[in-house]
Amino acid sequence: MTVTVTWYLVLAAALFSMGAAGVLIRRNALIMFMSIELMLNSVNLTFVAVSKHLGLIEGQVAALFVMVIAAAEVTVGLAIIVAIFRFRSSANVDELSELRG
Amino acid sequence: MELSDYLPIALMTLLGIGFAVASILVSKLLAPSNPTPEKLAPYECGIVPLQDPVERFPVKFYLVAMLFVIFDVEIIFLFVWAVSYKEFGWAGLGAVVVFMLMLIETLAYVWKRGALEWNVARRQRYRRIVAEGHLEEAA
Amino acid sequence: MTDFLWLLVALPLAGAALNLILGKRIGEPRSGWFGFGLIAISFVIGFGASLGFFAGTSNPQTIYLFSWIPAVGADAAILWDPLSALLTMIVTGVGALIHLYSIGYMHGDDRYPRFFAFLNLFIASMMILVLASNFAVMFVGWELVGLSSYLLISFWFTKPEAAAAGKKAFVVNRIGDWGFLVALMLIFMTFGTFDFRTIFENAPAMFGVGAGTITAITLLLFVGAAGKSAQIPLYVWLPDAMEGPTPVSALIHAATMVTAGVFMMARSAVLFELAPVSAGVVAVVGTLTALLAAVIAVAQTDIKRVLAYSTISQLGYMVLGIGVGAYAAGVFHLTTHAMFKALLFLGAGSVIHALANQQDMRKMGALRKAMPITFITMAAAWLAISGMFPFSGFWSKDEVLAAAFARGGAWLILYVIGLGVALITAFYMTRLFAMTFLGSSRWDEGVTPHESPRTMTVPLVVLGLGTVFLGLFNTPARHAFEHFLEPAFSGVEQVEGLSIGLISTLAVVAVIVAIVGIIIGLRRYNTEVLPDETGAFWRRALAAFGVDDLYGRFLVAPGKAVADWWASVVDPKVVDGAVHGIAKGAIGGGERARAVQSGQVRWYAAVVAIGAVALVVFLLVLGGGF
Amino acid sequence: MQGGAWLPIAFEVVLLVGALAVLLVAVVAGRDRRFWGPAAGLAFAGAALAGVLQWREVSTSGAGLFFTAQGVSFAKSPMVVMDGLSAFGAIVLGLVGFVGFLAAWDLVAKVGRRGPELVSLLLLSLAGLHMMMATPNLVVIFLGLETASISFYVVAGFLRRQKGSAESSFKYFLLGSLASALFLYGVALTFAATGSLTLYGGNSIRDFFSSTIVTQPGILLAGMALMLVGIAFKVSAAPFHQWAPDVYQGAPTGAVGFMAATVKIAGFAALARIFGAGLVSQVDTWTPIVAVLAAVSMVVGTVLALVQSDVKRMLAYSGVAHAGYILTAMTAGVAGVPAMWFYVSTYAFMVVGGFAVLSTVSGSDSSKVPLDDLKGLVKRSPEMGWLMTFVVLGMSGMPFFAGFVAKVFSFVTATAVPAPWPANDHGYLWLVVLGVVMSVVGLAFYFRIIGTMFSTPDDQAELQEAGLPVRFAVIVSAVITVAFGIVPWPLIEAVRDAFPI
Repeated sequence: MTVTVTWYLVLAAALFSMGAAGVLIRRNALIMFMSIELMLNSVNLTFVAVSKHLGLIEGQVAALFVMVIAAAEVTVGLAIIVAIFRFRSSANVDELSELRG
Repeated sequence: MELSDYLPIALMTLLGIGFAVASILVSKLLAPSNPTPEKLAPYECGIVPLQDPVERFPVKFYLVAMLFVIFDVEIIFLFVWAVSYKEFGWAGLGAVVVFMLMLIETLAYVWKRGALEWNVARRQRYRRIVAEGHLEEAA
Repeated sequence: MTDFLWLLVALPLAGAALNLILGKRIGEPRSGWFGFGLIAISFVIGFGASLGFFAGTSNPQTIYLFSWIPAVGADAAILWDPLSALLTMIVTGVGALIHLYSIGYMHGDDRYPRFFAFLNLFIASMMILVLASNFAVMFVGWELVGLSSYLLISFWFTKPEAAAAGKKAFVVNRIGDWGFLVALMLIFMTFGTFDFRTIFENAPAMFGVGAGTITAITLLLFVGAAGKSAQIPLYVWLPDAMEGPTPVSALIHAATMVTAGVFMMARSAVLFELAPVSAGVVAVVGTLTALLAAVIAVAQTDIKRVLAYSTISQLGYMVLGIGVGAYAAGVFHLTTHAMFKALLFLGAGSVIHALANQQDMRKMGALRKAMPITFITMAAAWLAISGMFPFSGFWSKDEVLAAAFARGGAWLILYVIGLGVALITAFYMTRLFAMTFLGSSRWDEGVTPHESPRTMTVPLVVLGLGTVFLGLFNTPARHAFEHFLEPAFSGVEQVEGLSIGLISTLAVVAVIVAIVGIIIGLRRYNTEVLPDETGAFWRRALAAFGVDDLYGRFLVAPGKAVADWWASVVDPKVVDGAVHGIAKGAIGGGERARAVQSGQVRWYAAVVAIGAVALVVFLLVLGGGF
Repeated sequence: MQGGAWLPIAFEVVLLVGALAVLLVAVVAGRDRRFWGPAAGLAFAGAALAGVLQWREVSTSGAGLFFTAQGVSFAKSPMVVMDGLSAFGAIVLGLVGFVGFLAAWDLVAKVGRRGPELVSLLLLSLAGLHMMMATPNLVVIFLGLETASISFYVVAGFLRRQKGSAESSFKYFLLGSLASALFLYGVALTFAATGSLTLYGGNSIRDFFSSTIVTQPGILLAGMALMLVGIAFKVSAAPFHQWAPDVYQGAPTGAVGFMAATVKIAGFAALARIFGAGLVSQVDTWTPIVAVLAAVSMVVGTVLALVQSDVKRMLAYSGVAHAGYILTAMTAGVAGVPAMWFYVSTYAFMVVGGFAVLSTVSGSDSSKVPLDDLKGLVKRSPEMGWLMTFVVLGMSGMPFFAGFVAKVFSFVTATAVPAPWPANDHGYLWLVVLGVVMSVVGLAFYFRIIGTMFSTPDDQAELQEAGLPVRFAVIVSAVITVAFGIVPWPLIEAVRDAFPI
């Protein structure tokens, strides 16, 4: 049985939901951030799979752009996370609820 | 299902894993090991740590890592351009130059703002001493 | 001549406005003369315009002024026909005389200009009511008349009784107005317009005799009329209205306003013709009112209250006339009554004025020599109202009774009651006349009665002449009055068919009844010592058979209770409760929702995720994805 | 690329050059903001000018699609479109950006050495935002979205010493990137379903809809939904609004006005572009969702705003409510674009004005503005007090203010087009009724603000004299709020042809 594009899409969807679950479940800011990166990469997978399937090039280019964006997000995200946790030792996100109501 | 085109990848992974496992095995087999409690205890006067130390690494490392990531991603786009620069022609070259210029310009700004100085504190202390030194000599 | 008719409304209104605004500066006598002048001019205009009708040359016309509510067919237009001309002349004529009279009577009152402003306002509103060419404008006049009567009754608002009487008059009138309003709605529903001409033209075509809607309309109109013309059960306000100054009682509660109800029914004669049932009700109520009022009047001690009940009783006659179908006779009695009742009131006023505001007849007596002019004019009015032969009262009352007799059958009972009332009327009027002018003087010490000043006696004399000679207009032989009114009641065939012989016998019977009444009265009251009136009947009649406190207990008290309950319980709890409830609800919702905003990033992420899933599912379902 | 071809991307180019110039000048001439400040101002003004030029070009020669990479057989999908929507958006963004930059000037001064970074971030974010609305390619929209968002994450966290600012930037970052990931996944699914990334041009999504009958639309619908989630998050429509109050409160007050206003402009423009123009044939499926989002936003925004004690959070929630009102206009599909533009452009100025006043009242680097700071503002500084009153009245939708005209315009549009889902022929009447009720309920907290301003001040700290640029910004926004309230016709005419292709 050949590997059709839907397999890839299903895999990407699985990865995406795993990433989303990661964001919701894990407490540590870094882990949450990593799961978001996971979600972005799963989207990359979708792009590439569909592009390969349809024989178009847009998907590949899109994947490239998404990678750049992910990189930018990494730099900024880590900077912010470092800035946050200069105030307290642990990287636990739940302590971070001073602004509410 | 033609597996042939996946052969090289399979070989590569095998080689990698084999290398790592081999080195650990060899060191475990050949090295003498008679562990005694004192040996496992922390070095002479150290106290027993409650939990593994939180590696606190100075921010500097983080800064350099970030810059590396940015310029690494920049290279990706250069690969794209490098592959088909003939077809892009001068327009393509213009675009890439502008792209490079922007990044270089931000590098300049970051450099000017002192992100690349390594051990800033020590050098300032050194400069201050020298300045006072002069003062003493001058005095 | 008819294009100045709009002045009939404009002049009194202008007078009212000016007196109100510039009253203080115009000062006492001048504002009175100013008010009188305007009404006199209006009378001249009205009289001039109706000359055509006397000669029978001009026919009724509608003068269009401006369109008020076109959708409802209610435009401000004057319907000038003999009926409205007659009423105009009565209102402005008697009104002018009463203005003249009040100049003297209200002397020294510190709200002098205000009094004349209200009087002018009343004349203006009466004019609107009379000249209206459709029910809507008539209703405007109707309400304004109610308002001005309220203002004038409680003119001396510093007196608590006057204020209470004003309120009572207004409320009872409002009840009547309710009936009138519902009738208007019914009319609009059935005819689609308020305009008299269209209604009266196609009413007979649309409905057969005795049709349900017409009966309903006419009954409700009668409720309105009963409120305004003080018939059972809405007559209780008129005796209390005597709290107002006497000229007010004369003008409003004798001559004009109370007759508005009769005028309205006469105006919609076509409708009453189509509804014999309601005509019967009207006649019966009229007669009963006449009887009840006459009996009460017999035992009253206050001169003005006697006259008030006498008015109610005479109004009963007019209503009987309308009910019987003799509209012309009813209106004729209205005219003569306006004359002699105004005279009686003004006479009583000058008597009260002379005896330093003494209204109790037991403190009067032997004023014949002291006030000769008042004596003579009051005598004329007394004989007229009792129905003595040459005077106007006799002709008009006899007309009505004759019409009742002519209808035969069950109407005869009404004729007999009518005759009985005539007897009682003659008796109590003689009682009044004797106690005031004849017998011994029972004045308080230091009171020396003297004739009133000329401004008051001149109107008395004029009215006296009218009382005497007006009757001759419409003797059974010449029927001039009916011909005069003929065009107004063209759609309605008059009650006829009585031979001269029968009419003269009825006339003789009426005169005999009057004489008997007068003799009993004179014999009983023309004595040195007043007969005792402490019997059970006298006490109860004096208290108007307790009808007033009956209303008080069963209607007013529960009404107040409901109002208090509403104000103390429902209003704060329900209305305010609802408003505060909404506010608290919104803020409560806010407080609870605030908890959702926990500040926890992971919770926000969860909400975003849940939202995303919900949106996807919603879109899939909607787009038919599955 | 020929000379004339620069116009479509002139807006972005000017801003980019401006940003780089600011950094260069800062590097060369040192910290003094007298040098690079005017350069930034010039860049903003230049951008607005570019917008005007584009508008003139579009209104004369009609909208056009442009391929940036000429002469390459690269997929023929156009990257930039210049039409009514993008030109009008450019003007509004340029002006709001300029006024927002002036309002943020005190903050730039306070931040000292890092001033040039803040200014270049603002410039770059504006460029990103316009890119979002000026391109038919979904990935480029994502690119613009990300450029702006990332720069705003940093701006939100600019006050390093204040915990609130750091927390708000973290929250904004985490949730923002989550929402962007969702949006991107939506783009990917749409790509999978339709086989193309561009809305118009060669084998675009619109051609796809016109050509094929979508038999199994599962993926496409999911894609559309996720894209809607991404945009709803950006314009802070409920239930994706939860980031807004915390971020607005934590972020430095001077910059919040700029952030809030510009993001909403670009967000709604992108919504109009993608859904209004691109997926026009699916209008019966996505308008009900927009209606639901609108309803929830109105209710949540108004009710929560009632119970706030911090003015910034109040304005944040009112932003959520206003997002609801604007979405009501969008329920009419592409026909709702003029009403949306009128509402968004006037509301943007109000937001900038409002936050500018707050920054003068409690310092442009403050992260919390309790209601008492405003106590007796009218007495303490009549100018600021009265201008704030006009702005808040505008927001509350009082007649004779722009807010009222905007609300009426959008409510009328919402009912003009027959609604598919709750199937009634005069549009989303239930939504409009809810909207009216909520605006009335909303009056309570607007007048609470005005009330405190007019009450007698107890011992509030003496107001430091606001800088000229900030005062100018507040005056401009107040004038616009009142002017377009009394004489709305010129804007209504202009907005009429601010349509996407």
